[in-house]
Amino acid sequence: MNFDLTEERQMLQDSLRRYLRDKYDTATRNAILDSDTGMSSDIWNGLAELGIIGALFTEDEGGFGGAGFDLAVVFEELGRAGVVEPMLDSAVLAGGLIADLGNDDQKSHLETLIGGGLQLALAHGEPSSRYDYTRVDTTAVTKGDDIILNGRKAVVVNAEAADMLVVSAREEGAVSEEDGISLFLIPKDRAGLTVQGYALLAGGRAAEVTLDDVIARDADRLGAAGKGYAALEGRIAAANVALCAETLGAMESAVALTREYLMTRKQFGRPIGTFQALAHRFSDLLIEMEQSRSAVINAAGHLETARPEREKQVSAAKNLLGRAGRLVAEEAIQMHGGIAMTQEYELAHIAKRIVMADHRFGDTDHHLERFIKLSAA
Amino acid sequence: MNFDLTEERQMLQDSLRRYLRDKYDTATRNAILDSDTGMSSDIWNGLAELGIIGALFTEDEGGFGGAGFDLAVVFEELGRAGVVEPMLDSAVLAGGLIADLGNDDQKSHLETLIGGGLQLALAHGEPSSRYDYTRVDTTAVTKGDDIILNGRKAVVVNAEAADMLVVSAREEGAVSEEDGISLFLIPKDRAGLTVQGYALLAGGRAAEVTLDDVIARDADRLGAAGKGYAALEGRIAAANVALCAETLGAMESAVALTREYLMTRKQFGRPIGTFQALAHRFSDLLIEMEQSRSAVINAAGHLETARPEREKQVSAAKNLLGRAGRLVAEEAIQMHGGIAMTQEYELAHIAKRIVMADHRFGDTDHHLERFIKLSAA
Amino acid sequence: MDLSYTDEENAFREEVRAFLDEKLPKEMAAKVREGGDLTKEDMDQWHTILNDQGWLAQNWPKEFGGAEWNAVQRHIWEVEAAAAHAPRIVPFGLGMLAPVLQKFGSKEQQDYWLPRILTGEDWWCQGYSEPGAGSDLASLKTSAIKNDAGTHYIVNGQKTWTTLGQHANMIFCLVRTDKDAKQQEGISFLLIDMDTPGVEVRPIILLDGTHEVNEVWFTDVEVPVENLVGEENKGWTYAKYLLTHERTNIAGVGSSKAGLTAVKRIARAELSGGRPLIENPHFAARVAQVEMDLMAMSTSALRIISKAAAGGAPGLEASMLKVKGSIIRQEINDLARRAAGTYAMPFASEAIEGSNAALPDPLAAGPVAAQYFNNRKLSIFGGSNEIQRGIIAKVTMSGGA
Amino acid sequence: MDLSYTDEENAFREEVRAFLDEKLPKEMAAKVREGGDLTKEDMDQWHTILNDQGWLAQNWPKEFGGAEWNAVQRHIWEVEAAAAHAPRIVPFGLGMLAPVLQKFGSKEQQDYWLPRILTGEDWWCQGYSEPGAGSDLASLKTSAIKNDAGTHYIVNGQKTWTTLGQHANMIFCLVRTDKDAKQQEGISFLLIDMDTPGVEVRPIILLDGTHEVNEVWFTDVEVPVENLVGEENKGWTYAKYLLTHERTNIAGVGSSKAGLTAVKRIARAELSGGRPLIENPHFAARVAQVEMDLMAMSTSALRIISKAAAGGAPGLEASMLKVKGSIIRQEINDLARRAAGTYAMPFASEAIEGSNAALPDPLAAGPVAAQYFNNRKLSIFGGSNEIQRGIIAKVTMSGGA
Repeated sequence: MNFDLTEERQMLQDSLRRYLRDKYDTATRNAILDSDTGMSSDIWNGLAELGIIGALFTEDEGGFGGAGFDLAVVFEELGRAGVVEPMLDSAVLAGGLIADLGNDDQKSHLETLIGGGLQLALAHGEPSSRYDYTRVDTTAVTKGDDIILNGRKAVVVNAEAADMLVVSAREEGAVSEEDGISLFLIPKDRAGLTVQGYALLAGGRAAEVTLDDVIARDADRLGAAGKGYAALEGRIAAANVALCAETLGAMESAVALTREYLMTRKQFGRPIGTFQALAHRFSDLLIEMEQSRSAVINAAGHLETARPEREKQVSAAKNLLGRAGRLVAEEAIQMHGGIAMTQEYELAHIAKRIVMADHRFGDTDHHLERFIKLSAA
Repeated sequence: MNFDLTEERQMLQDSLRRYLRDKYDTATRNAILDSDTGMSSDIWNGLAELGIIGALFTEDEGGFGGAGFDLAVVFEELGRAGVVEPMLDSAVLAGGLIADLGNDDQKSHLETLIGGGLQLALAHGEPSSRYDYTRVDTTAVTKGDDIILNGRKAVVVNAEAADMLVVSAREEGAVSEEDGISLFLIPKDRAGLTVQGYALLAGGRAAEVTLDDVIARDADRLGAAGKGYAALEGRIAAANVALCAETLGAMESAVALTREYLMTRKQFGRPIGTFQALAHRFSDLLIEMEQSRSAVINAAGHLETARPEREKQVSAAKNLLGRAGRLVAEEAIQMHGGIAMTQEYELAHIAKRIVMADHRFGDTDHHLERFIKLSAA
Repeated sequence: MDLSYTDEENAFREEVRAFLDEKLPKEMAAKVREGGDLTKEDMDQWHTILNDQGWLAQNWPKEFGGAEWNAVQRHIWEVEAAAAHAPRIVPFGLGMLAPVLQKFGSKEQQDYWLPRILTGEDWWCQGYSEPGAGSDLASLKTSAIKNDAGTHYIVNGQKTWTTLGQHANMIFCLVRTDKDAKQQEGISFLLIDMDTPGVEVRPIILLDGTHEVNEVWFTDVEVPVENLVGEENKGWTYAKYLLTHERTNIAGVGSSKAGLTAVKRIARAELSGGRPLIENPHFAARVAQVEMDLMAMSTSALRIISKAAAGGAPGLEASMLKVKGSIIRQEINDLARRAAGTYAMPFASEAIEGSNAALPDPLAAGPVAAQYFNNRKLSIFGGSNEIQRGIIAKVTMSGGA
Repeated sequence: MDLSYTDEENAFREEVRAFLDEKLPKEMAAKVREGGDLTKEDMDQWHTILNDQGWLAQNWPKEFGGAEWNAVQRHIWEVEAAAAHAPRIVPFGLGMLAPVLQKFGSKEQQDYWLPRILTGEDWWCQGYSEPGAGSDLASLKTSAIKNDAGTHYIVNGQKTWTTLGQHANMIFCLVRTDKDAKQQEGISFLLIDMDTPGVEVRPIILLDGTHEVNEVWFTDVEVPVENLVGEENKGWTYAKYLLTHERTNIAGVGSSKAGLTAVKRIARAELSGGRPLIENPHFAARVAQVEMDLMAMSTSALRIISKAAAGGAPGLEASMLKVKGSIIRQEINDLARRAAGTYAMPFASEAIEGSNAALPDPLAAGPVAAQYFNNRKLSIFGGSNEIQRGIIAKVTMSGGA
């Protein structure tokens, strides 16, 4: 048993924290939020140069990390600074699927990605799938050499900026079967693919992606036909570890801001943190922070284990972070009072990151239900 | 709209409160708890003389009340004083069923009951029925003039003291059907009926009742064969209103004791109630008291309405009182500290009454589920 | 004890329903239901419709042109208007300034200002809070010093959290007229024309991207002494009158009921595992629990209202309702956000370039996540829940209850 | 980062399991599992078995005959022993007095008292709390005044909440030896033979009917000066040493894991609507939530333990674990009570006449409701959760974290 970071990860954490402290202050980030792309290519390139994208891939894949704890270290820092650049979508999800399933041609994109020269997105969820990742209504029908894709993908984060999309489609099977789901790597300018973009509440942008007789070829498929689900589930697990770590980082910032505020802001001549009601509630936040940190460690540490245990730990973490995150976000706002209601104050964005993480890849209740099922199995 | 008590009910409340204040202090009650009958016949007779049992029956039934608000007024006071005498079992449940279904002979017992001369019990729940009141495994098989009862009844409150039992048994239908359940009024000394008694954590006594070829006659049946369920459900609804009101009364006592303690007990030279953390938590208890009072009013006020609305309001109240009661009981103990952990302190018994009410006629979750079903219907 | 409305009350409810059905513009109701931002014109239009009916000034005495509804009538209105998705009546002139003028203003002030509120000629906003003062109004710093001629006050300072101040032409303020007096004393109640030189309104964008509140800055603003309400240095009394007056609607029962209806509608449309989300036991449990809480709170509100209608003053109970009411409304906002699932993420804000395009909203849920964040204010503004809890404990432990 | 045990740790765990499997008497384990009351003889027997194995004094240095386990080993023991339903080791002599004697006692005291703890010759209890002092030990009043000859202290006063004092022949006490000193000063640490005239033990019956704690009264009790530990008036230092020492087990992970297993067992046996209760989504949700909390807390405990094993002193984290640990255990107690349904109601108590007959317990759940009430103590005794929260906030806001 050992809960210390390796020297490499410690260095990664230090350099990323330093970089974001220097380059990503509230004003800079709020300007990014207000921009029409919702992200900064300077920051993206800066992160790539720092090796952050590489840290999310194994050596075999061209990186120098890729384990659960690498994701946890990187995303905790991204979360702490409220980073909105699409690291999760380009690297962990779409990049990860290429690494898992791609042929040599497809894998050649990874080097560009790790260098900062490629944006990707995963077009998987659909308007009526909510958090059920087996539910794929989008169809892939083979006609001769063509594979014709039709369907609609919902809230595809980073679709506008992406050069290529990883698109899921059903080649066979009923709507909620695992078998029959294929993944395709499609350039965004492919005919029949349209992208209708919009901003997201917690920063960044997403789009509704429509596939209208989009023609793919065998060479566009990632992995074997109809066999995409296992990799998809694995990468969604990784995305959830990353999201949990990001949320943990954001919660740390929320708690640090609150601590600062409680110690500085005075009423009746005393710092408000000396008032017992707030002090005790604040201590409850610290307790839930410890719980959250442990949950992230558990999930990250089991990301490389077999599916049932991995999924159980991931669902436990996402549920716990969902509960603790809501508590921390709401209490941090409440203890701040009015100031936390204003857009320009750092906590406003941080609180949105925390709460809105619950809307990606399964919310608190979804993972509660999943944990129950996995425990009964 | 009018939220004032009628003059009659105000008088009932005043006289009952005065009687219990004079006759039912902590030492007296704790002696009753330790006694081998778990109840006091002096108190029982005193309550009867005061007209408390009569207040639970309509004029037609020989009483002078019987509405939801009558039950609420009486049981709130009983709860406030932590009364353990079996008013619920003898009067509301068994007595109520006799009033609903009995023939003239059977109804003649009501006068004795109201006068204090009769103890009754409802033997309905079974070892595997939990809170599902349609689940009756006990059988009633007709052979000639005999109706032969076999089965086992679980945790029959007041069975030892009871002169007669209202026993449910299935004459036909599957185990969880409403149809087919009959009720019988059986003297306790009937052959084949055995009673194995024990004390209850929150006071009073109950028993496991075994029916081993108990022979009943048509004249023992309450109402029509197989048609007992509707009345049973109605009386369980009344029992739940009574339990909720009793719990509300007990919660009031818990809050009053806590208030007194917070104002009296000093630490660092100040009453502990002036410390903000406790003060704010105490105010949350007061808020939940208001909620609980309103829930009892809602349920009591709908006891005479049609079944779906009645049951929905009853389930809402039982669920809310279950949640608020647990909060109040636990917080009252916590704010008191060690003293509340001792048997001889009033709060110990009061807290047990509050929490253990959740184990009769459906707990918080049972009524949550029921409310969901009734709302969807 | 009787939980039903009287025949008169039922008749009144029918009248309200018929009015809303007939007179509330359908597009306006749709905008409210979908969580769209109402323009000043929308609000003015709704006020005019209500004023034509004689229902704009619901709590004003008849002598001032009000409807003089009792607490039960106002409650019925609140619930029905929320259910019909009517805009809320903007309260600053009608509900907040007017009672003060009616009780403490001069005849001239009443005659001049009150009719202008009804016609919409004046749009009022409230200048109480100041930066750094939080819920502690007594520590305010904005100063008003009489000029040598004694004709004007010269006002300097800053107000904040001024709701809808961007639409207002008038502001009623608490200002400090005596610096040497103790905290609550030395405060006066002043009416200020916002077109006076030296008044500046700066927007505050809230965390959900909306422009709802403002800062108002005063630099050497000249205010005629006629605009003082009541006596100099007695403003705190008038402000307190307002804070204790008119708190029957504090629980927001109508809004919560309408919100819960919306949650159920969304959860029937949204699928989870191929079935309507509302059938999911965990989601259903959350809905049921808040519904049961709301059923109880509605009755609590009615109990206070019936006390108020009988002349009792809601004190502690109002604080309790404020706390529980905000918890319930915020929980409902949370449920709406959860129910919308992935589609809670999109966001339209004036602040973000190109974000005004139509958002995907297959559930017709509206901006549920933005509303969730916006309504965090319910437990902060207007006397935070911490302030209310302190009041409840203090009053209870000093002898009440 | 590595979440798995090392090979040595795994080997140790196997050794512990084998020992428990072989040496823990089956009837004793059954009694613990069913929540029965252990007699003094039971506890003595278990201590003897452990002492024969050399595992009784787990945290003592080897020089005193201890096992000198590190924090990880102690954690493994705790979890395995709880899972096997072993009785808890009575901590007063072994875990509380002994470390003080080992650090501050004289050679004579160590040589005399420590072996007697191992053999069970002495049964110790703790005399810290006093009526009215609550968690505030510094305000204690029991006095110890040296007689003129200087041979004895004369002790007068009262201790309370003395756990298992009815079995003890010895008590270690904090007593006030200087009345004029400021609160924490003037306190001494004294060992008192309970057979001395003037010592009286009175039972306190707890709300669940158990006799677990006592009052201990001292009237002119003569205690030889040799029984003073360390220096006079330095007792507070020794007591604090104890409070900060040995807090790795504070979370009760082992007990909670065993408790959760029991809840699941009961919920598989109990039917709800004809199906096992554990399949009910609402009950399953409660179980899952506390299980996920416990999974996280186990890792928190291991993180502290691994810090402690590396020589770090658990400070704040121990307070956090104490609070969360008690919340989780109490929630598990609540679930057990809920699961048992109607059969949670029966009650056996020595205090009630004729209530010692066997209770109906078709689920083999044991006295779940009584345990629920009994364990309310977890958040009260040993530094209440309010005290812990105060410490956490104070330390964090004065610079740490």
